[in-house]
Amino acid sequence: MPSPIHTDLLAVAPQVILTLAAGLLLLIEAFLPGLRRALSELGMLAVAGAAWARLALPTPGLVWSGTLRVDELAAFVDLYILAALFLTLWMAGPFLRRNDSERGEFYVLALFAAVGAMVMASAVNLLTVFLGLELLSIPLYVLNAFFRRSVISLEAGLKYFVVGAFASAFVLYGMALLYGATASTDLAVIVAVIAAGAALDPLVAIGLAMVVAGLAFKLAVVPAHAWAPDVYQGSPTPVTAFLSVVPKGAALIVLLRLAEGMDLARLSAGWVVAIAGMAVASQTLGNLIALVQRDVKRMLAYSGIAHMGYALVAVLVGGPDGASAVLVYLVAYTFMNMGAFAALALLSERDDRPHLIRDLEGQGYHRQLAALTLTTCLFSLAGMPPFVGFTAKFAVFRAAVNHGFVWLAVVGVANSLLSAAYYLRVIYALYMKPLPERAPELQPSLPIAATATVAALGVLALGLYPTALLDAAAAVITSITR
Amino acid sequence: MVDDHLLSIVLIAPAAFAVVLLPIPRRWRKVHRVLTIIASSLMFAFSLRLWTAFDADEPGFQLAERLPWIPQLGISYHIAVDGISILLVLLTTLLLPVVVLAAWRLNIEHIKSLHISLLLLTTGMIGTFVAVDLFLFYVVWEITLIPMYFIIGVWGGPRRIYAAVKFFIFTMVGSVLMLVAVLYLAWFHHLQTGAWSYDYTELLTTAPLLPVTGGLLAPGLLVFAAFGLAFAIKVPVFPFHTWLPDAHVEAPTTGSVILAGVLLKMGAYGFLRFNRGLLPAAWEACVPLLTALAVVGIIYGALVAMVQADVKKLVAYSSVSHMGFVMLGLAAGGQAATQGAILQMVNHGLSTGGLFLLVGMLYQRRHTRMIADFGGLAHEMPVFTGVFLIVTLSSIGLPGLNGFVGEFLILAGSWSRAPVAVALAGLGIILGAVYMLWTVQRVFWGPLANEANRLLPDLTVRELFVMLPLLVLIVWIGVHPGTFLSPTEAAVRLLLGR
Amino acid sequence: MTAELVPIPFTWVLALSAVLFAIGTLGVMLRRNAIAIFLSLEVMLNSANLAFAAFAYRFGAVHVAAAAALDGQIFIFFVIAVAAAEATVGLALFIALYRLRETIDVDRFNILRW
Amino acid sequence: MLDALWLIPALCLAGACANLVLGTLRAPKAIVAVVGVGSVGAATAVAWATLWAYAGQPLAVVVRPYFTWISAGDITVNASLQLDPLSAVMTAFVTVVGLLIHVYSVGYMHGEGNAAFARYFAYLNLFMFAMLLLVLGSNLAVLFIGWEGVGLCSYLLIGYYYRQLWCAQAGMKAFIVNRIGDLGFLLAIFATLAAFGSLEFETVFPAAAADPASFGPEATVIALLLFVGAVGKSAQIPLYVWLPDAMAGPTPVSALIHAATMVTAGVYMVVRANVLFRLSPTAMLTVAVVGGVTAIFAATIGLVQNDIKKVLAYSTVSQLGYMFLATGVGAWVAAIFHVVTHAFFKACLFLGSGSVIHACGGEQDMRRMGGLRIHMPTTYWTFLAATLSIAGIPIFAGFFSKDEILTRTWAAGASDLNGFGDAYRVLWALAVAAALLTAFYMFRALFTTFHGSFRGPEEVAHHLHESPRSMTLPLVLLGVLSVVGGFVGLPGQLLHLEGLNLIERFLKPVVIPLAEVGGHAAEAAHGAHGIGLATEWLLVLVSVGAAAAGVLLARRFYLGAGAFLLPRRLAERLPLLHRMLLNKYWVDELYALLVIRPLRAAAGFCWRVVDELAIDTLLVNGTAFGVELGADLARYTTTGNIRNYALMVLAAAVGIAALLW
Repeated sequence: MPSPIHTDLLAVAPQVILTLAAGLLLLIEAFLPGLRRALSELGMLAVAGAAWARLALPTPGLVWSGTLRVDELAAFVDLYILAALFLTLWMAGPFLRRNDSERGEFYVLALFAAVGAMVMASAVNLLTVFLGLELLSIPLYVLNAFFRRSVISLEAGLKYFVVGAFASAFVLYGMALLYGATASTDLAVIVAVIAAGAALDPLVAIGLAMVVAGLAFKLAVVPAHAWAPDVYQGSPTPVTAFLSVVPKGAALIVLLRLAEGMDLARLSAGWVVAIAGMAVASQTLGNLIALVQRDVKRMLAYSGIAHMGYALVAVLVGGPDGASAVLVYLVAYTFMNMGAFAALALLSERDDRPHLIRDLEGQGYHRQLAALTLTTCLFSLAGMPPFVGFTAKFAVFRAAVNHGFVWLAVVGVANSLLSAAYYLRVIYALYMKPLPERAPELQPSLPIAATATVAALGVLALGLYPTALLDAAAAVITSITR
Repeated sequence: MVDDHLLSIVLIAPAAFAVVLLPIPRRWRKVHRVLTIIASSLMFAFSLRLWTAFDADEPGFQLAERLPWIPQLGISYHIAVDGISILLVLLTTLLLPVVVLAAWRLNIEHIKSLHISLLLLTTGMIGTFVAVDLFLFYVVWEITLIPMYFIIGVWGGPRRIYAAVKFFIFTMVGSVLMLVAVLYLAWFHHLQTGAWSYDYTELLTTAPLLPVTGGLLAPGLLVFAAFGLAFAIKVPVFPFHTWLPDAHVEAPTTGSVILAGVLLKMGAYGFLRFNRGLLPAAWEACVPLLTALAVVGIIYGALVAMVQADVKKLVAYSSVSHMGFVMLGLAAGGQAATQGAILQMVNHGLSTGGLFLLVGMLYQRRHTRMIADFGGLAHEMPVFTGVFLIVTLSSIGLPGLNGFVGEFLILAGSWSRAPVAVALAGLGIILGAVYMLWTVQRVFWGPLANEANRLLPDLTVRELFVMLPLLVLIVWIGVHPGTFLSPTEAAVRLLLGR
Repeated sequence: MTAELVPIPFTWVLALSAVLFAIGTLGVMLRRNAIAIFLSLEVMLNSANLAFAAFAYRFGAVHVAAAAALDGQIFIFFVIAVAAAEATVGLALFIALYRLRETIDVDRFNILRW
Repeated sequence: MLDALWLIPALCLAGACANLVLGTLRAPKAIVAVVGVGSVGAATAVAWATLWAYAGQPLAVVVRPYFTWISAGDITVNASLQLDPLSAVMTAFVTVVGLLIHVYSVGYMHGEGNAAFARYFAYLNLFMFAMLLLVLGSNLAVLFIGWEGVGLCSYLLIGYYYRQLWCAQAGMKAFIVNRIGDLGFLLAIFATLAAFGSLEFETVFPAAAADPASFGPEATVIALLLFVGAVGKSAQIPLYVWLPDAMAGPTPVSALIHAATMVTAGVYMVVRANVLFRLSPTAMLTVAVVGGVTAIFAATIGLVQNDIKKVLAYSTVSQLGYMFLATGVGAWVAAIFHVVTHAFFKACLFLGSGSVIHACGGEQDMRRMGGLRIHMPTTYWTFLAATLSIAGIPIFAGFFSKDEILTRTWAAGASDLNGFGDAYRVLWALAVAAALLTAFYMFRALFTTFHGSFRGPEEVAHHLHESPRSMTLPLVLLGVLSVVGGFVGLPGQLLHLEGLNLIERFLKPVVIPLAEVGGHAAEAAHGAHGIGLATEWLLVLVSVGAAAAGVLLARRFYLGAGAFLLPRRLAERLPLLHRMLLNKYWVDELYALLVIRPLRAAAGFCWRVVDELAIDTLLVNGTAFGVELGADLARYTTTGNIRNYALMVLAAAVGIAALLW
């Protein structure tokens, strides 16, 4: 039963707003040079409008002939993507100006990527999933290489492009196989058909494996993780920030929609082994290699790999506990990661230079706010209370313990310990080392500082009073499973 | 109004005050100092009010406050004190103004940050003692790590970073597993009752049901081990103690005093409250192990202390030894021994805290802590020598001073259950006298060995005021320990009776 | 269309698509020239298209699943569009790379590692 | 007046506190002296008034509980004092001797600075407080406070001249060796608590006496542990080593603490706990053997010492051995009697030696003295009286108490006490030999110091003088007491006058009779009635003969023309024995080898090997290093090569497919 067109349109109003805004920005860039300096703010305005639309408008469920499902979950993820986008845009303007690279395409591409992620979040058809994925990926290829005079930025772009396209091809081929096995591109049908079987059909197994491998690339979990450190390090910091949270969120939701209801653990014993293995390997390898990094951005990339390992635990556990833990983890991760990258942007001289831990030495008393926000976010990433990172880990491990995965919780906490070692390394460089002779000359920037501060405050507030977040996540999951 | 939220005020006020300090420019060092000393004294006053409001005959939790925090998961902001925790809360609030005053004249960089760290740390420490909800307990337990990490790492000695990281990681090794144990307990509670709760008072009904038979992997034993490891590292119990000497040596006086005075007590308190309270069957099974570790700690700590060249390191190892007594008292588990162990926690806070303060004063004058750099100070600083001697005597358990009462109760209470352990622990007392008196001799007696020590100024009036509360309590507890023993009586009886 | 004309079994098409996908995969992993890699990627995408087509062809033959055939065919069009977009971005990237480094040998792009 | 019991120690404590304050204010010595002597004087006055009141009533045990000291669980310890015959005797002589020595100190310490003078009197007053607490305490815990308190004061006073390292070291040695004994005491307290549920003398001892059968095993444990404490405090083998070193303190301190009062605390404690000892034949024999062997052992070392204070120190160890021998044979009253007489003559001897040292400008080596009797007659005559007393020459105080001990030891052997008759007979022989040696070395000291001609440097010879009045007055008083002090314990039975022995009569209630077990008494009948009157007289003759022999031998060796020749020749003839005695049997060295070195090695091992190497380097930093090494290897999986990354995505797909299939 197709829904009326106005319902369809209203359901995707945020995406529409962002798309229109992107076009508008493109026009302004081309024809109204006077407004160029306000592009970032205009973009933020559009994001705010989209967020308002998301909050104000109803979530009708299936729309667009059943290819999109705008439900509470989609709304939740949309808001989270918009929040990340907002923070990215906020810090991007001054950041680009500082690096002499302000061009309007940046904002346009970022908006398009966000639209792609939002499409993914509500996609319930293989086609929309794929479209969303590509709409997210293609602008990001460009954004990675945005500093086109920078060797490392271009290299990051190349790597993300080649491996990303490669992974997309896998997703696509996997989708073809799933389509072939179930005679449908509708996720609900696919899930129903697979779940009805006693075991996994080889075609389904291979198809699922290819899709999951492709999504694993987006999530940057082991073994499809290797691109992440290079790309994070090479990309402009706001892009890195965006890249480290938005695609991961979108991919996790797709994974969640796939895995939920299929009860893959029943169909294939290998499913648990595969996901748990990826989770454990990601946590361990990510944290381990992060230990010996000298570049903070690269270190955060490895830490991101580890964090997605934790999130995978929640995916594996599944059920209301696990699914809501995924959402909590996403939100927490967004805040602390955005905050960390923003603070890092404040604490680094130029973006095309490495962001060495050594360069942060003694800045704790020099650039107090930036250092404090970075410290807050790092402690949070390490899972220390009273920050949101603890809430997230608490939710994930609680889910694991409640569903018999105590060993995964133990591995997880052990990895938290490992991770503390390298986060501490940054923190002591900030506060416990003297300012070097030739300290980097840092330019203050209000928007970036504001981004970092907002993120850090979010980290603290959600950590001290996690109730709202936990309740919201639980409510979302309840509403979609009802 | 104030009385209704007395405990919350005592808990939150330090953190709130830290926030108040934030906007004050850091150049106004004096303002920070004055404000902090006023605030910490006020907090102490509030905690005295807590003391008077406390009813010693009531065995359970009192002055409780409970607000829903994450109601969906059965997590609440539930704080309360009982006879076991009230003393430790008071010890914490007492030591805060003492260390602030002790750091008064020190030419410390970033004094504002130091005070903020101290205040946040205080909230964490008090929280640990008053949290009834296990989630809340875990949160505040972990929170203490952060300010302490900074205190050691920023204001510490030459190897401060190593020490700070070691402190952080060591402590975290234990506490992360504790998180899993807490989650497991909550899950088990849900399994048994169908309700989610992290509340100590509610978990008390289900946690003891955890099976402890069926080999080493019995859930009860594993949960016990997870809690135990966290606390054993904090106490520290041999062989998890090696973070302590490093932390103490590198930490500034302020940090060492708080570390020895309060932080170590968190471990012993945890053992009593959670391992003993929640898992009595597992505790029974582990008593031989705990006793053995306690005794080894006593003798080992004393032996190693004996050959230290750095006074601070010596006192640090002596802490290992003294906390071994506390563990012995807890392990023995009788009413008297347990009460003695609680009192001994306070005693150790006073005497070892006092020693660290004194060593700090010496360091401030001479910028060295090596015993070999001193000798014959008694003539130059007679009052200092006297105070040091009194604290030393308290530390080695001279009757009439506080240390004796604790040791006496612990050993007398343990005698019937583990006479061999008591006798061995007694060796620790002898060794304690050996290393402490030997230190006193090498630092204070003999001819003036080093010309640099000539005319070292004696204790100033401010420093005397720093030491005075400790000295008063050292004698008070030694002569009339009833003041501090009677509040613990009913609570310990309740805890052990379960 | 005569009766003698036996339709190619869809499994043959599927096999071809699999072979193409494998060729594309190997191409990405074995070739060092960025353009060649890019072409391999295109081969992979098109192999997927072929798989969609094969399945759609098969579903079209089965009455109950006839409606599903359309889904796969529509998919192909979107993939072609996406591939075109990817091509634009990819080629632009290569040009930029070449300008800066005067090579598009992907093995040379390993400043970022470890 | 009995209600003022607490005032006796409290006055001394007040004096100590006041003097501490005065010391920091550097108050003039006169004020300090008034406070110091005054407080002890007041305490003495109160004590004697109390005793007077006490003696006037039936000799009951008066217990005055003041407050609950420690109370937790089933452990309750009261802060309470007790007056009974035993503590009355102890209080009486402790206050008197203490007061005299305070007075003496005013003169002796006059050369010190204001602060040091005040410090001295603060410590001394504090000592009096602790000692009185010790003897007046009504339970083992309060006794223990005093016990440790006197130990602390001993530590502080031995190390009084703290700028001399060896003084401070001697203080530390004293404290630590005492601590070893104290551990035994402490464990005894725990065992008592476990067995009896109380530490009060008036609860524990009657309970034990009422039921000897059931408390037998516990009694052995407790008694032996208590004795360990006594061995430490009273300097018996093997823990005597601190006492000779303790002579580093000012001489009045040696007199008060290390001769008259503190060191006899062990004897007091054993007598106090006599019920428990009597329940355990093993403990009794142990005490007797340790006491007897110490008596002869220390006496042999005393033979060759040249430092006058060291001679006295070893003689103290030896005399303490006698006291323990007495307790070991069940002669409780004799032990206390000897404590009292010993307090008089040994205090007199020490003060006399102090007077000599004072005169010789700090010289303590007897080889550089001689002929002092001309210059300091008062000192000489009092010293002589005390020497005669310690040597056991009849009518002097020491004779009566020592003879009592010897007789009772013989009686124990003769009556086959607890079935250990042979052992007791051997001990008697040792004790007699020790008596001979005592007489010998004491007269050796007397002759070398006061007779012959002065052997010291010229400039000292000019300054030889008698000490001031404040020093000679106590000397004379103590000298008189050394002569007549024995009359409180005249051996009445020798003359068929049973009532003559006042102290025996007075202290009788202390020895609680044991209930009978299985129809016969749990111990041998006490009292020397096992032997006949003739034997007793014979024993007196033997002991007097031994003493006389010692005196004559000393006279032959050290007096007249051939002085010092014979001993030198003897030393040359028996070089090994001489070296052994001179080096005190190398016991200190033995301890260093067997205890201190291994302990240090163990400590070093724990620190360097266990702590630093095994735990810190291998386990902790090793783990960190291993992790970092692993990380350094693992990081190379991120090769930087795009084609490898693609391969890894492929691997993911293949791997998952393989698992799902």
